[in-house]
Amino acid sequence: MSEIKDRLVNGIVKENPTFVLALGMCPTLAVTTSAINGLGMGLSTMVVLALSNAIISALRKVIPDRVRIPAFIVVIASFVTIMQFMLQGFIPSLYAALGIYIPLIVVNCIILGRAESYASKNPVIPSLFDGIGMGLGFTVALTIIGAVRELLGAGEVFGYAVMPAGYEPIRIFIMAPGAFFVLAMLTAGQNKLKAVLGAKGKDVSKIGSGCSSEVDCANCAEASACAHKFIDTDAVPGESLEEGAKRREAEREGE
Amino acid sequence: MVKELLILLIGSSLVSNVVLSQFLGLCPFLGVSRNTKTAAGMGVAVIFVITLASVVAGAIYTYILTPLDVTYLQTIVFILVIAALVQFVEMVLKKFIPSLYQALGVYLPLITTNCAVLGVALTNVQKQYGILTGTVNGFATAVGFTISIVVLAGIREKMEYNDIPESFKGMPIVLLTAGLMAIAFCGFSGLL
Amino acid sequence: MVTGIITAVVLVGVTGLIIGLLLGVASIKFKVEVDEKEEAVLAALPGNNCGGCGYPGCSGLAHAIANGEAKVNQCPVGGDAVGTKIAEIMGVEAESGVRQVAFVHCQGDCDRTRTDYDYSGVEDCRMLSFVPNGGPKSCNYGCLGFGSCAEVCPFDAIHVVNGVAVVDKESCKACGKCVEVCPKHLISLIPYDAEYAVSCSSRDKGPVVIKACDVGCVGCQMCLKNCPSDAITMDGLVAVIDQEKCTHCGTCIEKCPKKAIVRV
Amino acid sequence: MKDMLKDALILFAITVIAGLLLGGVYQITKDPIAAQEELAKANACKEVFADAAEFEQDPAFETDGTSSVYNAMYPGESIDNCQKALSASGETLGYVLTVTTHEGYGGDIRFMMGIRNDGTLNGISLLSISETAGLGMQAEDVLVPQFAGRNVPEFIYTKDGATTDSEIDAISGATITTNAVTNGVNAGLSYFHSVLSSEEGGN
Repeated sequence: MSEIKDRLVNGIVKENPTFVLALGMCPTLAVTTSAINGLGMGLSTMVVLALSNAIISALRKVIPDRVRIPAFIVVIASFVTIMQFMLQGFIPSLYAALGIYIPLIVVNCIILGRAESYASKNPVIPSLFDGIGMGLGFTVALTIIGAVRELLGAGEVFGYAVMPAGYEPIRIFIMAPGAFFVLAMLTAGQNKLKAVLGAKGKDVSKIGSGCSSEVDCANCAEASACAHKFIDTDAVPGESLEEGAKRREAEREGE
Repeated sequence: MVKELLILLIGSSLVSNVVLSQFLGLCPFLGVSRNTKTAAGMGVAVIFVITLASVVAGAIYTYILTPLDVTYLQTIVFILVIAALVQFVEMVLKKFIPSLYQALGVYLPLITTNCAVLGVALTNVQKQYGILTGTVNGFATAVGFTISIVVLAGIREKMEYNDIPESFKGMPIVLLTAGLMAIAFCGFSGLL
Repeated sequence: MVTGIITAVVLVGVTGLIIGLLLGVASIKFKVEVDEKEEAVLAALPGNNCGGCGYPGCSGLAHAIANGEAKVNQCPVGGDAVGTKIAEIMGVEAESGVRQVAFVHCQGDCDRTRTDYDYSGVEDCRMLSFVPNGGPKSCNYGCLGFGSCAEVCPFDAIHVVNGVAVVDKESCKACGKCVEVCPKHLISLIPYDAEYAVSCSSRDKGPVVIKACDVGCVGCQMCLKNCPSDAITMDGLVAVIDQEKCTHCGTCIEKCPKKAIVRV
Repeated sequence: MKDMLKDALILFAITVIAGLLLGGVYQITKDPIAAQEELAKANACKEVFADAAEFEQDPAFETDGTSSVYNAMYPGESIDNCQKALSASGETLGYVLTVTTHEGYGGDIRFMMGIRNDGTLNGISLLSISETAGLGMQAEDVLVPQFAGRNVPEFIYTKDGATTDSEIDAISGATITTNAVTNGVNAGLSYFHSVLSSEEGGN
């Protein structure tokens, strides 16, 4: 039970994919024109993330390490497509609002990243809750960003006018440039927090460990997380996902 | 026909720029824009991959998915085929044209599972473009990506010398720059 | 309904099979022999990815060395130790490289130089090319003292002391980053065992130099005339010591009226 | 090599299961999706033709609703479908057209428009739109009401306050969306006047 709670807290607070790790930026920017869109995208991603994490974890002794990325993609893409049918059939308004970004959940690096770094070497239940926790963290982040943009850009939150009538909405915030500005402020706040916490001697290694500090793939130690070789030609044929993941971990520690 | 394709070319590369107005392909846009040389390399690789992906996805959609009435499988089939194809091309390049591989190879794994590639393939289908129109759209989109990443890299090179507030160093200032570029690109909407 | 499902199964299944088989086979068919030497060289390199060798990171250098395009001791950080190791891997004799260090050709600190005006702006040497006279210092060739070199140094080997950059000879790995970044081109690499160097880069005429700085080379050629081994030449109005010819006799340092030649 | 074959077969198995699942779910959700679309269409029909009792496919519209009719004057728009609006007694009250305009800022905009026999535009109802939130997306609130109940051969949009019946106030900051919707409506009207009203013998 404590493990479940731990995974949830981890995903929502400690390793929040957007605020802390700075992962999965494309949907973060694209769909957060309003709080409700952010919420919808976040929840859709959460469902896919949790289910694919669970399935991949259940199959971690079966999936061959060599073809793990295609296998992940098949699992994720299946859930996304199923999700798409469900939305289309039962919540058409949300389906219309999220549009092309639903199929693009497939290439959201959070999902592939969690499959690779967590689900591939942990049991089903923790993986499921890791997915739910990460998904909730993502949802919270998207909703907050969406709410801020909607508030500034339209004077509303969740479609309800909250600003006084005299408020002239800053339209740019719900347009494309506004997304960049809001995220810039967010990451600047993150850097500030990192500096303040760091000065107090707290562990800040997780903050911005995704991409936020350096922004340079060429010199990024984590680049392997983004650069996927579709078929991992370096992997040992016949090895299962779990064995491969453990071997890579051991190699990393060996360095 | 030529006129329409030309309009599409301008529309997809400048007016609705893939990065600055559609937010696709942000990771390489932010991550590989430290200097103009690598940015240009990335841009060429993206043009190559997206154009190829548009042709292949268009062909699959027209000749396989539509006749079999299974267009709903587009997401899964597109991503698998595109990713496999990119890696296949990468292997072939490495074996037979090492010089080209040297130039593009390092960027290819970064774009295999990139959302811009899948995004373009899906947009082509959604807008019911044929193979030719889809390919032109893909090419134009990728050119738009290249333009914006090279411009951003140029700005970032100059920014190296500037005095940036501590908290804004790194990602925030790059995002602000991208935001200002997005505003500038809004100006292109008057073109069409 | 059933045919619909079967079509889906066959299509997705075949895609999967093609990917698994085709790419599996292709990965064997198109296998490119990875140069084992290259990997061994990469392992021997320090791995700072500083770029001091002129290649993009250590892997770039490893590739170049394995292909014979770069010298085995090209890594400035690893020095001779790494050079020897790589030479072993490559099976060649390591020509012992001369260890080099960076040297700042200016000693115009706050006490010895004068300024034309007060500057309060961006504290980065590279920005100063935009301000009048290339900076507040009266000498237009001297160290600006804002430490762009210190900022780029990956080894904490160069610092601004009293308004002028000073190299810590022991920590310096001669990666050349400061040489590249200095907008006044004041820094160059000299042999570690060099003893004397001209610590001035001013191309101004004597009177101008004297006005601006107490220790500037005025181009009097006293050193050149007295050097027993012809190791000193004039580059315009600045004396330059050819370290290969220098016999470390110390005549120049005695003869220089402005104390512009220093012991390194 | 043997291991590689095994890897490929496992991947094959996974894809087969995925295909099975997808095919199955598709078959199950096909009907709700179709029903949902029908419902949306029916609602939209009702919205633009509230007094009609039922709607029936116009037999004269040569295509079956899958292909489109283009008009040389409006190359960026297509008429996708045409339905007759019938009164309770089976009389033709007017037509409901499904129009897609390809000139939107964020892609195609699809809407339905109801036209009475005398050429009065009953109203339009947006089916799908993906314009910029806060700008083009205001079409629903700003543009849609303006078209209702007007009888003009063609609309034009203006940025400085509509004065005549044929003028439409543009959404400020979203001229492209305004232009797209206005052109779409005009294409529909033009189809009505050139094809449908003559079909009825000019009434």
